[in-house]
Amino acid sequence: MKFLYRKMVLFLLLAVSILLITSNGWAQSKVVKIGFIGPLTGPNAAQGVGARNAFDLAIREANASGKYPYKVEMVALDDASDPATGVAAALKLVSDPAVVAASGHWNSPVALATIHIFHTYKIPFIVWGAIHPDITGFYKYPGVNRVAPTLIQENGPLCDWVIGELGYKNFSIISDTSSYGEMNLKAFRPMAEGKGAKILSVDSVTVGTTDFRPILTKVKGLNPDAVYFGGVVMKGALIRDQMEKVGLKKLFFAISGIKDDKFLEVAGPSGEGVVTIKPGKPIDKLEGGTKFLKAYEGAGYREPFGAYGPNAYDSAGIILETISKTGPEDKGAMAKYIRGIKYKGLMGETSFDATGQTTNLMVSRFVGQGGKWITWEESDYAKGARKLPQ
Amino acid sequence: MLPRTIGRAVILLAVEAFFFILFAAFMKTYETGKVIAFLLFFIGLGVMFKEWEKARLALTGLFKEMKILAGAGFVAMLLTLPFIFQSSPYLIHICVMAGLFAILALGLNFQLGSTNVVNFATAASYGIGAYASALLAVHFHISFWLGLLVGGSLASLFGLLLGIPCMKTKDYYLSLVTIAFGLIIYILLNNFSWTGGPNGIPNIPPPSLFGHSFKEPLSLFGYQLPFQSNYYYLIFLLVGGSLVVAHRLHHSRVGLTWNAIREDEIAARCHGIDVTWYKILAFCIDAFFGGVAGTVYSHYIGFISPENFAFIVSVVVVTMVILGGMDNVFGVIIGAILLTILPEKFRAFEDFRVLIYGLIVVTMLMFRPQGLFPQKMRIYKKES
Amino acid sequence: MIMARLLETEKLTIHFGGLAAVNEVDFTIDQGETVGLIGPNGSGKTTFFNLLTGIYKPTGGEIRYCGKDLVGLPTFKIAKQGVARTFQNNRLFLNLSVLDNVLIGMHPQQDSNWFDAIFRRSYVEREIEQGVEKGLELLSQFSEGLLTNCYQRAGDLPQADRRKVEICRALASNPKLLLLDEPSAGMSPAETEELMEDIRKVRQKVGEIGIIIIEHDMAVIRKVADRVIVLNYGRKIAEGTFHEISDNELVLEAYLGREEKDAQA
Amino acid sequence: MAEIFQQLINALLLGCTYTLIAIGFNLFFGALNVVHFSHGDVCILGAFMTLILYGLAKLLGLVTFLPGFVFVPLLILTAMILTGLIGTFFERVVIRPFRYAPLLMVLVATVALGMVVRETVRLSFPHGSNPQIFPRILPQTSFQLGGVLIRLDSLIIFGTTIFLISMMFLFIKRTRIGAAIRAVSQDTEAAAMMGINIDRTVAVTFLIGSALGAIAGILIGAYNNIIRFDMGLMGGVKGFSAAVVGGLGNVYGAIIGGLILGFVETFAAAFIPGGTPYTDVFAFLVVIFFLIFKPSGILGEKVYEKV
Repeated sequence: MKFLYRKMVLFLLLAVSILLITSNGWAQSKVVKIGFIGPLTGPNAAQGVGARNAFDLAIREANASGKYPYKVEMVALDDASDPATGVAAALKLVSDPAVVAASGHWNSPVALATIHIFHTYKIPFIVWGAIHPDITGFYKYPGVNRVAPTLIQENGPLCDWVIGELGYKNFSIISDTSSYGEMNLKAFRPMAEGKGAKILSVDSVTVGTTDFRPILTKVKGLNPDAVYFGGVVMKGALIRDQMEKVGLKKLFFAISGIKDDKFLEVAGPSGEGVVTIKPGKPIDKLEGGTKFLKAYEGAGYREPFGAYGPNAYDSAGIILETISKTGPEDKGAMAKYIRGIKYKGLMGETSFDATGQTTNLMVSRFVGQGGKWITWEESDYAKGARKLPQ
Repeated sequence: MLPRTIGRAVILLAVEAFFFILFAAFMKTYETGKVIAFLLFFIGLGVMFKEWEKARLALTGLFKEMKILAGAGFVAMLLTLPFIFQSSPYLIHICVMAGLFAILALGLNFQLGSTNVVNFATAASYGIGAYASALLAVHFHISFWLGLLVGGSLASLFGLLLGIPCMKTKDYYLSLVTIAFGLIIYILLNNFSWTGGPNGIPNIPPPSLFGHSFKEPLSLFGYQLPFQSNYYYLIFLLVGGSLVVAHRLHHSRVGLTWNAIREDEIAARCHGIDVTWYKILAFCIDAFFGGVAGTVYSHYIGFISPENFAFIVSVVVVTMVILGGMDNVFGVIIGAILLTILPEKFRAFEDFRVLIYGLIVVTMLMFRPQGLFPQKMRIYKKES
Repeated sequence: MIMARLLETEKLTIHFGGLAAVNEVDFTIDQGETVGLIGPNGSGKTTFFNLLTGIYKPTGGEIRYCGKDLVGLPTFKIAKQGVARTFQNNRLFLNLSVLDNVLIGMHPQQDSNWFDAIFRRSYVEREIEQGVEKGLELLSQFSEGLLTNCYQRAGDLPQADRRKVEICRALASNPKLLLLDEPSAGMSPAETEELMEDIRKVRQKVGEIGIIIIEHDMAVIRKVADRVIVLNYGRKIAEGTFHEISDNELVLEAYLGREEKDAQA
Repeated sequence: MAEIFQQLINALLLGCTYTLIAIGFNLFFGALNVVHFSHGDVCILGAFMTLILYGLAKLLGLVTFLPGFVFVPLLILTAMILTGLIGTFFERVVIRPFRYAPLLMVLVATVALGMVVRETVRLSFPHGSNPQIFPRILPQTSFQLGGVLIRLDSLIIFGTTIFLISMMFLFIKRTRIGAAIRAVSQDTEAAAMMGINIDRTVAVTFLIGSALGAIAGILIGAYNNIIRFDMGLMGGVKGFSAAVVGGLGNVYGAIIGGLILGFVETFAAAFIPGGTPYTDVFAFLVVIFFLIFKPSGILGEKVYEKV
């Protein structure tokens, strides 16, 4: 009896699965797919998910506008900040004949691993977040463009500001051993020294370190004017906080990697007077910025769009404009169109140089004040009501 | 007699073809629901195979009788895979990755399965092979084929280095050493400037053979196959080679000796076995396999960075060995293939991947420590 | 007939912390001789074996085997020189087959390495073939049952068979000196009887082999041992033939204590 | 000179956390001859438990209702007990089934368990991959002492560690159950024959070890202001390393081992030029050195294999 029962269950199982396998899925209408890759899981998920939402928003708006004779769909894939996973994701995109273009990556190592695939399969690709100079500057692939400025493009204005205008001269550098930190160190050091600054010490900290007191205590002994940090939000906030704790009351500055509300949240009161820059204008000062904010809110995403949301939004916009002009079939024409585009988007006018790098280099200056990032020009510090640490 | 044999051969090939088509169809399935249906179907088949004794005996008898034909048919079908997946380089990529991990898992099996040495430094040897051959290729234009040997040998050398503390340590201590070693290699790769630090090494040239670059699509019998097919056939050969090596080692004095160490180290020593040397040997061979896999990976992707060789890779390979069946060469390969394909099929659940690996290991160890395919006793044929 | 001296210890001592588990023991065994090693529990018999096989390093004294010094040599090298042993609570390779267990015993005489295993297949196959042949022959000497079940998992065997396999495994290396640690433990009288028969068979077959046997069963000792050595608290307290020993007062004293304990249990 | 003192304080505090984790490893090893590779993750779980409890308390208004010196100890104590229970649960479910199995099994199983714990934490917190902000539960004031900056929270951390470790020693030395723990760690079989309930003793050991580990996690959180789901991996490896350096199974050894590791790391970062990225490498090299030349650790006894 038991045996019969088991056999029946088995038979049922087989029958159901055969039925499911052979069933033809859902009816499909003509769709054009645009790929998105980013760190949707893992340590950088906040950046990736925010960017994906913004990307999705652009596509939703395009579908709602009714300008396209087909449905545009986003295929969002995860690279988990891992090159191997990223490569698989990229291959998955190029294997899908409906995917006509893609945008991706926050992590430079992942982008460096995948752009070859998009190049080989001639899928137009726009990098929305990764900032390694080589992605465009070295490979110069005709189909690969980037809407984010490289590190070098960010460090220049920062040096001008902190050394030239604010007059700090003696620096200690702390960077993390991520690709981002490493590249920052390489870009900042010669730039600062070229402007007459002195580098007193350079320390790299491994990813995952949380206790920086030994390094900061050492730095304190060297008595620099300011600490330059090459890295991103969390570690920056921890270092800033622990600077206070070891009594190192000096200026702390970094490029856009730390320009996130989370930084001020973690750093707490020590976030006061931290100086940074960010490409583009602040969102609420942009043309269409308020519209974007409202639309984003209206779309009901759970997560904030983060620092790179506008980049992703504009990448989607560029791709959408391209397929409306060239059609989704001819990839070569698409790539050519993107390279020559003058796109008026959220971040201002974006166009690309011969290597595919954005020429939109406007940066804004920010300072931490009262738990918020305030543009330098509007801050109490510029007005003289508060003083940066000397 | 002859017609009967032909009939049986046809049945055998038909059975193989059925499973092969099933596999190909499974690979081409993307919707999560269908993937699950497929899996249910496979499980159902497995259970049926176990319950329905008559069919099982008939089938196993058939395969035993025509071993060579079965093997040849299997190989021939695998060789046609790139043609079936011609339009989808992604699927071929998955197969290549499955092959790479199969090599890693086969290597680790010498330690984890045969010798009972828990090595959490697979990622280190994988990375050393990858970095060694990549650096040689980028800076000195050493060809991939030489790099394959150098990468493997250098990884082996590091295996030896890792084996030295193992002379003094065992069990927990040894595992601690391997974990520490893996982390050290990761940190060093991340910090040395000549390894490119966290930026890794870009532009690793693809291998070429008789003037045919592996970056170019492969033309076979008038078909244009995506460039991944080059690597598919390469990895097919390498996995085949590794399998032969693993099988031969298992069925030799060396494999038997490793098993003796696994079962009882003291008794092994009392029977004249130089435990330290055999453990180091296992380390070296494992590292060689890892180095070879690393070399292929670096030239295949063209870019490597330390992230590829983090601790989690080691744990994943351990999971493969445990799931497949410790000390069972074929089981280990199946474990590797399963754990490479399934995460790709369930990309929607990517976030849960590591958690699921962990759960697989814990539950397997608790309820089926011998793995999906337990090792069988060695049977020696005796002419009598 | 004068047989050559096989093994000799002089003032062999080991301390665990403050305790001398084996204390200045002088011991000799000649080729072809069977020596019984007896003494109450904890008197250092197994520790003595562990010293001979190099598992423990002695804190003092000497071990000479065929004229060579064994102290400080690693266990596997000692084993390679022809010292084989069995264990008190038998240490078979439980997840391997009976035949594999015996094959591992032949490890010291075989010489194929990893290179041969991969590239010189015919050599390895011949080696295995010879090993299997010899192993089966050994097993058949002990019992037909083991021969037919030679592919059975060793862990599935009953206790008595495990002992036999362990002795087979030890003999597979063609030892010159065989150390048997309580071979009859856990056996019924009938099985013990059978075992003694087996040991005698081994003696007849390989004449010049020396055997040291630890036993609690005096019947076994009386039947197989040419000479008996008694240990108590790590010291040798008596030596002689079984009859000499059984009259020795020190020995009786040592054993009476034990008998009292037995009575309580 | 002041800098060296400042670095000494840094090293001491780092050493404290390692010690607290290492004590767990030693207790478990003593009781079961087992290395609980996921212990580091259990420790960090303690910190996350505090985070959750703090959130709950905030919801209930307890944070403002109770004065800080009552609320914070209460919070930590609850988190300790809960983490201790979780540790005991892990012992019951994952470690006990392998008591008579080969070492390899429990080793791999606990490594995998660590992975499960980490991932569960990551998945159950919003943005779990990112570091979570740990509430500032300790006073943030500081004072100068001869050029050395001393913070009140560091003092509290140091004091708590010393207090807890001495309490644990008292417990093991003076109580009945402590005697049972010592007996079991000496010889499990003999202890069982003397009528000691092995299962219960082991459970208590895991309770104590995990609770102390929770303190380590909380201290890490309070010290750094953040906690991250994967801190347990490194924390566990370092804690185990500290236990090995001090002598596995010897509870006093944990203190020495923890301090050695803390000092090596701090001073490598502070005084070796360009050494900052390599602090972990130095720490591991010390461990490997000990494993090769003194495998039993500083206070461990040489173990004779039972044959």
